Amino acid sequence: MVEVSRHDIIIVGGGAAGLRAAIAAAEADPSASIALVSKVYPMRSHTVSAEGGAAGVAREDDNFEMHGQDTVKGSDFLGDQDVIQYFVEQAPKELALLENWGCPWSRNDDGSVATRAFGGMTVKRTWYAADKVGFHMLHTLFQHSMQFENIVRYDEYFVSKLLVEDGACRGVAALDIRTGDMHAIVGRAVILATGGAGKIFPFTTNGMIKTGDGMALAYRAGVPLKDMEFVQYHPTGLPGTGILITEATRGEGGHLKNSEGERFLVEYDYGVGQKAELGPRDMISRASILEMEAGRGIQGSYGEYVHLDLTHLGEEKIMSRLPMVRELCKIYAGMDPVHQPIPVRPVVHYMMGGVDTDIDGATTLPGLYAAGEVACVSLNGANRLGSNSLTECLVFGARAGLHSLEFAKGSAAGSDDGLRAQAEEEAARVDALRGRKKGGEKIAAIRHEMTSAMESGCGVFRRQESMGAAVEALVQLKGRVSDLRLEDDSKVFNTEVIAALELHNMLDVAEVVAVSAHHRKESRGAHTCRDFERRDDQNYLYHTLCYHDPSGPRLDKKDVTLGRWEPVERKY
Amino acid sequence: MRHFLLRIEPVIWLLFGQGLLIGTMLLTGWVLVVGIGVPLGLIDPAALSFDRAHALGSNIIGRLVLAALIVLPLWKGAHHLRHLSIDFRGAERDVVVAPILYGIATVASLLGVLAVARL
Amino acid sequence: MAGPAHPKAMTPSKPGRTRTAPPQMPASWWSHPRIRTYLLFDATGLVYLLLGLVALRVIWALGAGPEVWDATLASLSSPLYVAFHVIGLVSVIFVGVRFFSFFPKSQPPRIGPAKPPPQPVILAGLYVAWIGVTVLFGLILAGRIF
Amino acid sequence: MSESKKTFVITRFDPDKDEVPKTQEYEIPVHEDWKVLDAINFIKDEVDPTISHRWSCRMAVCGSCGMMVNGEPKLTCKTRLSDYGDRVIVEPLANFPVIRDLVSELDGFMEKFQAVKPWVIRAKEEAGAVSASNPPKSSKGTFVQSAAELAEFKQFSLCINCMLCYAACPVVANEPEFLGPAAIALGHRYNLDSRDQGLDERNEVFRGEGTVFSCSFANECSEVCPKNVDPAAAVNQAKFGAVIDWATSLVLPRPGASKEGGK
Ligand SMILES: Cc1cc2nc3c(=O)[nH]c(=O)nc-3n(C[C@H](O)[C@H](O)[C@H](O)COP(=O)(O)OP(=O)(O)OC[C@H]3O[C@@H](n4cnc5c(N)ncnc54)[C@H](O)[C@@H]3O)c2cc1C
Ligand code: SF4
Ligand code: F3S
Ligand code: FES
Repeated sequence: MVEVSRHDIIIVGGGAAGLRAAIAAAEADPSASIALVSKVYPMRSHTVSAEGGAAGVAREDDNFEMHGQDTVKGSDFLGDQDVIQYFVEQAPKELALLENWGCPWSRNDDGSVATRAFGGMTVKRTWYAADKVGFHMLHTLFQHSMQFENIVRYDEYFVSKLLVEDGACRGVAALDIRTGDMHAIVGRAVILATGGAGKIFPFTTNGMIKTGDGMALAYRAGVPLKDMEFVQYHPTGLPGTGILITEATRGEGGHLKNSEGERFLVEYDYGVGQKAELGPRDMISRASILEMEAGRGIQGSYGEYVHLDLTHLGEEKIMSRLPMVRELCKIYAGMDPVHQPIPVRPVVHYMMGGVDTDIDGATTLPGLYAAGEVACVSLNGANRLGSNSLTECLVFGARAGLHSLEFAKGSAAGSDDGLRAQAEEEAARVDALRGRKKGGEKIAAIRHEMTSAMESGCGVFRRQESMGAAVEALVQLKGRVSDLRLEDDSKVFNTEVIAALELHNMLDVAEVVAVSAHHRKESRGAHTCRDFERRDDQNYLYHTLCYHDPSGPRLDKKDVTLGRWEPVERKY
Repeated sequence: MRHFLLRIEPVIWLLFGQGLLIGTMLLTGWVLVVGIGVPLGLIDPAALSFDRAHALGSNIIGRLVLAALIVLPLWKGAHHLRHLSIDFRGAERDVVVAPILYGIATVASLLGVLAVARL
Repeated sequence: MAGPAHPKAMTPSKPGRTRTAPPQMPASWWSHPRIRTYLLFDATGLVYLLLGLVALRVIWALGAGPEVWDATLASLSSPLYVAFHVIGLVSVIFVGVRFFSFFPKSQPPRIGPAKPPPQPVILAGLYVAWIGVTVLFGLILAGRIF
Repeated sequence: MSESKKTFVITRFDPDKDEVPKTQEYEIPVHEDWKVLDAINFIKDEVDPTISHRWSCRMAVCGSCGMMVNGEPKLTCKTRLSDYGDRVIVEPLANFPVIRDLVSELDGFMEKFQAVKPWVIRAKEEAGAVSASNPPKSSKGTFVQSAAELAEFKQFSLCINCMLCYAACPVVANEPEFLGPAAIALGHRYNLDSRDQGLDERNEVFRGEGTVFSCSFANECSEVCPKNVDPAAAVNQAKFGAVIDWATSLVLPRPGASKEGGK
């Protein structure tokens, strides 16, 4: 029988957002019991891989107005301006709080926290800890969280279903990866902080765990996913592996060059103007691809690429500001950026879209909250500015933590029996999957077909036709996935079952991405459609909502909250 | 016993560390001359005649040096042997091994101090 | 050859949720040159213990009068003793070289307000001290000074 | 890309079916630029999906893919396959109980990690102390810390908890109480942080059960550490600190000060 454990708040995800939410709630009410559920040990969460920095106003020559303006413009005016206003005001406090908790931010000569330049930001406002920012933030948060006795961790539990009763989210069904048993972890509120879904693409900076689980969980529970067509390509990933070379390389003065050795962002007009390498990611990614199309790419064993040249920065600066970049290049590209330009190409990096939430992190399902990359609070709009998302995890993680606590105080706990029954149903679904030898489809094969469909359909440049083809391919794959063949019938640490569950989740998310993209007949931010090359505020200045429906994804609209920044043409 | 061992650990570690540091420095010259040079006839044994040796050893500096020479290596030795024992699945027998080794070192250290004192 | 480690090595205090296979020690335990060097380093403990005891015997003899002293010194010429001291010398040099190479990094970057010198300086200092003490102590013992 | 073949000898253990771990061999084609992890993933995807192992970031930062490769603890996503011959032996990390196949039990480490109090400890009396519910008012609410003060602990904060050092340390193998290299390094990291005031509390842990003095300076931890944390340095510096703490506690007995975390 399924075991039931009780808490007040259940947080799914131990990345920056989940941990920040847990700490917020645990500290605000020491009598509240907080469950922190994660499919990997929290310090393995993919926040760990973020390199470049976290944005927050810190310098005298900077202010909230400017950070807000940059973010709105970066979002191609699809960001909600009330959210952005709140975000920029909270950002420095949150980053300073992390400093108080021991985060080893890099320092200026006077001992204050140093900031660096980042793409799309007009002022140096990105806080950094060399180029291991996500790593240090995650470990600081995790280590800080260890002192709270009311945070109860469920390490290596895979949440596979939200438990909903009387129209409210009252817990999760989580597969204990260690034992293979299903658990019902129940309470009064649930926060999703499960991160992004880069793994629906073949070539991504994201780790193996970023499979969009939280998006799929909410989606299947009837909560809409918002703005899913906006997938950020980062201009500088290593060919082959997709390992990220941080934007901080350009913030510190690195140059992008084509096969002729030209700084193409300067030599040709790609809309980034004076900003050149410090332009926003969507524009630079497009520029790189256009360079390759113009025959100025460089051919390598993993396809075409361009060069990111740091050689003029010198060894000392590279070692003090970008040590990890050098290490990564040496190990994964077999070259040394001190002496040679780095081969790079655009790579899938970040999901602007996610679970639709309001500014408190609340979703349309009472009791269900979301924060971090899994959520779409509409800070990032159609294109996220680099270094805004780590701060987003803190600002909205904290807010979701506190608001879910408020909600939990005023809400009844679900019934053990009813929720257990739901979890038992879920257990049956997973049991049927484990060692399902009667099927004919291989997980790896379907995953492969899904990612290639996404790449050809929803890449940097999209076409109505290619997106349509992707939608069809995904519908077909979703049919085939019910006939999976699984070889591993052991209960203990069965990663094959996890892979199958993740594949289901990814297919759902991928379909939403393709469907949402297909419907948006304009080019905005990261969504570039060759058939409609201009932004169309007349018809498309709204958020896309996508609902789960037995007959397939159902689309809807949501207004963008405008305010002091009127939409104008986006030129740098 | 285990608790007691934990409590005295800082003292032991200090003696052990000095055994490594000072013990090694003193032993090198000592072994070269007293252990090898003189016995092999490479150095004139007159250097270690009773009178000279006693004169050297009985002044205050001499006494201190000789005491260090005897005591510190004992603790370096006892502590390292204890580690060696632990490295061979010795965590359980440690409550027996450690007291024996440290016991030897303690007795020999006391004798060493006595030996120096009666010079 | 990998062998079993302590059955409780790295075992959580709460009983595991599933049965586990007991921990194994690394296969390199015996075969790896670094491990052998380390074990040898620990094993010099025996040599140091004996060197300390021999020193005790010699100094004890010095306090017991000229006859005992001369007899004790004479006994040191036996091949067994000489062989032991040769091993002793090798051990002492081995211990010095290995330990001194580790010593600098084991110094905290700061004790209160005081900062130790940079690591290469500490290492150089150790060698100067080692050679200095050896030469000085050796020359005194050998009757070249005092 | 030239291809060649290599044989992988992989430890298999399923607690429900096997009494003891056994090995299984796979001969697969490999690319010359593969890491060891790529080969294991290939086997999992294409040859035998029943193998269980942990990995995620494949860029040497999440710390989940540590395994024994030919007897030495390695971060498999960072270890070049071309450094090995035709037979590559892959085992779960040494010195840890094995949950299944290549997956080892980490909860023991998590307990030790928590025991060293790896968070900034501030004196409780401090007026208006910053907390999650009382955050700094602006970016100015930060401590002043010089680059030199940062440099004192920075290296020890780079630990990714990959557990290679535990798999290499002979004392970890034989002394179950020993806190071990990474946990001590992380505790020491906070002791060295100019913002922290928890020295006394941590030294009590260091000197007590799980004593840092158990370390016999094998230095294997630092030899295998993929992030150059040099935990051996941390452990031995921590011994030094613990001795000083012990000595001062003799001279100046602390009237319960350590319990309040103040100095
Ligand atoms: C290579 C890289 C570099 C980046 N650099 C920057 C940067 O410089 N600046 C910046 O601002 N942003 C950067 N980002 C983006 C930023 O790091 C992420 O958006 C952010 O870390 C997301 O954090 P999160 O807490 O939402 O999710 P994650 O850190 O991804 O954590 C997700 C958590 O959810 C858990 N989880 C997921 N699914 C389940 C499930 N089914 N059951 C249980 N638990 C589950 C996971 O175990 C994990 O603990 C970068 C991203 C990448 C990939
Ligand atoms: S100290 Fe090094 S080897 Fe040990 S866990 Fe940390 S990173 Fe890994
Ligand atoms: S290997 Fe172990 S013995 Fe000490 S120096 Fe490192 S902790
Ligand atoms: S997979 Fe993350 S460290 Fe190897």
